[in-house]
Amino acid sequence: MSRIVFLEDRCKGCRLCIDACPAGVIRPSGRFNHQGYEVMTSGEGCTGCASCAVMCPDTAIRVFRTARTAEGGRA
Amino acid sequence: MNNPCNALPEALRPREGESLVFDAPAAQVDRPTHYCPGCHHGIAHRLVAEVLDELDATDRAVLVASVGCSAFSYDYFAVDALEAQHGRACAVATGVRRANPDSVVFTYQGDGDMAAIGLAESVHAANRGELITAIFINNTVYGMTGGQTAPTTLIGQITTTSPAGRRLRGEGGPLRMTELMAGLDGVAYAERCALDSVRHVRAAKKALRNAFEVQIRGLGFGFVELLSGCPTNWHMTPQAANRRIAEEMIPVFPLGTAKNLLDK
Amino acid sequence: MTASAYQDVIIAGFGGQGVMLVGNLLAQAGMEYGREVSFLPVYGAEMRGGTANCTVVIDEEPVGSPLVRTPLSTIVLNEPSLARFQPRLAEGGVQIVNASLIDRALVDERRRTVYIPVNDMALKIGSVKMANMVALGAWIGATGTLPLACVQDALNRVVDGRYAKLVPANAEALAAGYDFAKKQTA
Amino acid sequence: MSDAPERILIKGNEAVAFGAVDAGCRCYFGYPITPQNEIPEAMSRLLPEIGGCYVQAESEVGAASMLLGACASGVPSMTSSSGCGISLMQEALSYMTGSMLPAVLVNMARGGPGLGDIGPSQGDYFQAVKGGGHGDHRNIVLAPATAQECYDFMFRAFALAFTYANPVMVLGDAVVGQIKEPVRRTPPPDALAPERLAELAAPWRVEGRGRRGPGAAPRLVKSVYLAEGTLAARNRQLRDKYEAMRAEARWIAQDTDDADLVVVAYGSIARAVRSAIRALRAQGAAVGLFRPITLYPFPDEGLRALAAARPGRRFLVVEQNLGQMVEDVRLALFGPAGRGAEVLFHGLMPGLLADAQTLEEPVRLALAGKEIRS
Repeated sequence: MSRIVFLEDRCKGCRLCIDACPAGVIRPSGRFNHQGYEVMTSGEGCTGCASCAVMCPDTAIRVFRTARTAEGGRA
Repeated sequence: MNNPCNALPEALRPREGESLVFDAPAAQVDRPTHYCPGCHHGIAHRLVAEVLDELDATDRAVLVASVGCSAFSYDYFAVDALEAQHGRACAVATGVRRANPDSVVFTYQGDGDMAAIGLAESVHAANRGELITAIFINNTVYGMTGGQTAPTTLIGQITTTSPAGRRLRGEGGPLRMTELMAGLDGVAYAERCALDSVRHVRAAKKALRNAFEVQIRGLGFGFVELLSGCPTNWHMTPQAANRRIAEEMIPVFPLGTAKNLLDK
Repeated sequence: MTASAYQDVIIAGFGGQGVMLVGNLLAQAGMEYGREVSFLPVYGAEMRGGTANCTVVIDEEPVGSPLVRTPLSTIVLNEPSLARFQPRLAEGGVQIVNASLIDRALVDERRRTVYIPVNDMALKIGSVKMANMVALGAWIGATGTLPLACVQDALNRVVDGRYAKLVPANAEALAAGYDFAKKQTA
Repeated sequence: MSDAPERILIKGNEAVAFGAVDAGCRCYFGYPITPQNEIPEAMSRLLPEIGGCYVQAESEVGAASMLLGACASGVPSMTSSSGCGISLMQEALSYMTGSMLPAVLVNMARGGPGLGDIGPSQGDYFQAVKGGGHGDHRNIVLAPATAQECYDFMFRAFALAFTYANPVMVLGDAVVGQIKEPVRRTPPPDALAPERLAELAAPWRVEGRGRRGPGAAPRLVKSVYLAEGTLAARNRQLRDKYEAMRAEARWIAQDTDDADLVVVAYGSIARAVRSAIRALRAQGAAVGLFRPITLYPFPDEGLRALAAARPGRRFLVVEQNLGQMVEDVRLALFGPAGRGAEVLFHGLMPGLLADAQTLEEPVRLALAGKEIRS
């Protein structure tokens, strides 16, 4: 599966990524970065569409896409 | 230019079978911004940086910064930059571009800066067809000074200086800069975009690219208005701010290309 | 410097009488003659009352004040200019007065005056527009500050190239004024 | 005739334009205002011929802002205006000083305050010398009196602006701008070659970082310093620069050796004073002229030397204003390094034309130590 990585020290907890994610896999983590912002976390089901990263005002998300070997195939 | 990715720890590098499909552009400086959570300046900065890289213009770009929340925009662009007085960015950019015709010059201005105190400088630079690109952030308030009425404030919108809601008579209506710019002969590209959704952000990037291309191809003044959120001064969450853009701003400030000489 | 090397003149008339052109011509000729010169057109309050005027100073050393309160000479082409500058003329100074437009009764008889019908003379030569040249010619004849030929030659630098064909007529106008003054003072 | 180049008869304003272009100026930004319109008119012809740029701005605010941008690019550039137009430029002027930019501004001053008139005036002395904008900005001020100096001082203005990375103002007036005089179009000895100006700007100009080679760090030209202590450091840097500029003070002293009275005057008024002094000396009066060429830095040392050389010597300041430079004369003579001297003042009203004869009487009164009524 594809995955996203949060640069947690850049995250300001605005949650725009949550609204942006068509797969609905992003949610608040309950953890705080050193600035006191609640950072996000990503669950299973990321498609690597990068919508979250496109909407992130802080360029705090990196997106890694896994090449699909077969339709529906997942690692 | 160093790709910030190279500095990332092991966990942030692509693994076997993965490709990095979203990374920070080289023209963007790898540092936290001073903007509030959910503020759209960060998105706009990144889009501009991506376009500069894609057009191979970063090395000859000069940013003319403005006054307002984005006064320190130069901290986030890895390009030569200078400071302009409040509202004068388009005039300063005129001087830079005329003195150094090989450069790619852009201004980055808010609605108070460009549409109020700097309206004359902006309109006349555009009318002269100066080969510069102006990026105009419309969030309907003065952000840095605390949410006062801007030329773009909506009718009925409550601000710190229009406590009863902005009234047309005496306080004026929301100034539509894109339409104004599109009406000028010197303008080669004018489009209004919004930064409230993935689809709109992707469209905004295309518009920014076009607005730089008209400069590089010598066609005239490039202008992009970006409807943006100011959750802090709108007193709402970033998510609610995005909804406000869609529901309240876009009906008043219609999106779309108002002028495009690229295909002619 | 010798006292005689210094000369100044105020040239005044209606706007359109070519006051600035002859002032310019005189300064150009003075410069080409190797003198220090200044030409100052006068603006603002001084333009009220229907007169335009300029001051030309010619000297052997760099010009100090480009303005003079009591000029050593004047060229007055209309009545308001006479009223304004006749009282200011320095003692012993000379004034060139346009007889075509100014009543003789207004001329102070104690002043050294060349009373010359410059409009009429210019018309005879070909155009009333050259009245200013006739007047400057008379000034050259009366003061002897510069050789006539030097001023005539300077026309080639002062008159716009488009009007080069008018140079001979203007030179003739200068000469006519010069001769008139010479005869009168002879 | 000598080998010197031919003299041409041109206005002070035209001499400014020729001087600027010959000194290397390649961008001009301006807005029409009397009595300096011959400058933009000449520039609009001259600059395009040599690949330079002329822009008629939407206002003096716009013009000065364009100047800021061109100066930040390290290209010799200028603007010109008068009175109220210069007031509108004060914002950019302060920014350019704060950003350490080599701007050249010409003020062919007109009468004020307000819209005033279009005649000569020295009422802009304070604005030029003390700074009309905000913050501790100081600008070198040169005061030409002749058309030839209008030409020559443009070279000096660009040389000083680039040497100190600081704005320089050339302060004339309606007489200096409108007077037509012979001018030799040849660079004065203190000119810097345009290549030298470019060298001086090379370390700081914005140009697109790629011009400095691959991987060059971005540059920033700015005047804002918010972090604690940074504005203090910037102002210390400016103070040291202003101190260094003091070496650029220039003046002309004429007929002062035997003078019981030294008349202090600058610009067009100094010309009228010089003629008055010539006439008075012919009558045996012991009077001389001290003419500041730089109004900032003010030539304190020259004045003090005159006062020290002949104790009891009087000074008469003649200006076309209500008394502005006289304060600097008094500061020079009564300040920490001065030992004092009698300083009198005669003010010519803006809106009147100053001739030599009118000035003889006040000078005579000052010589006799009598009261002068302006």
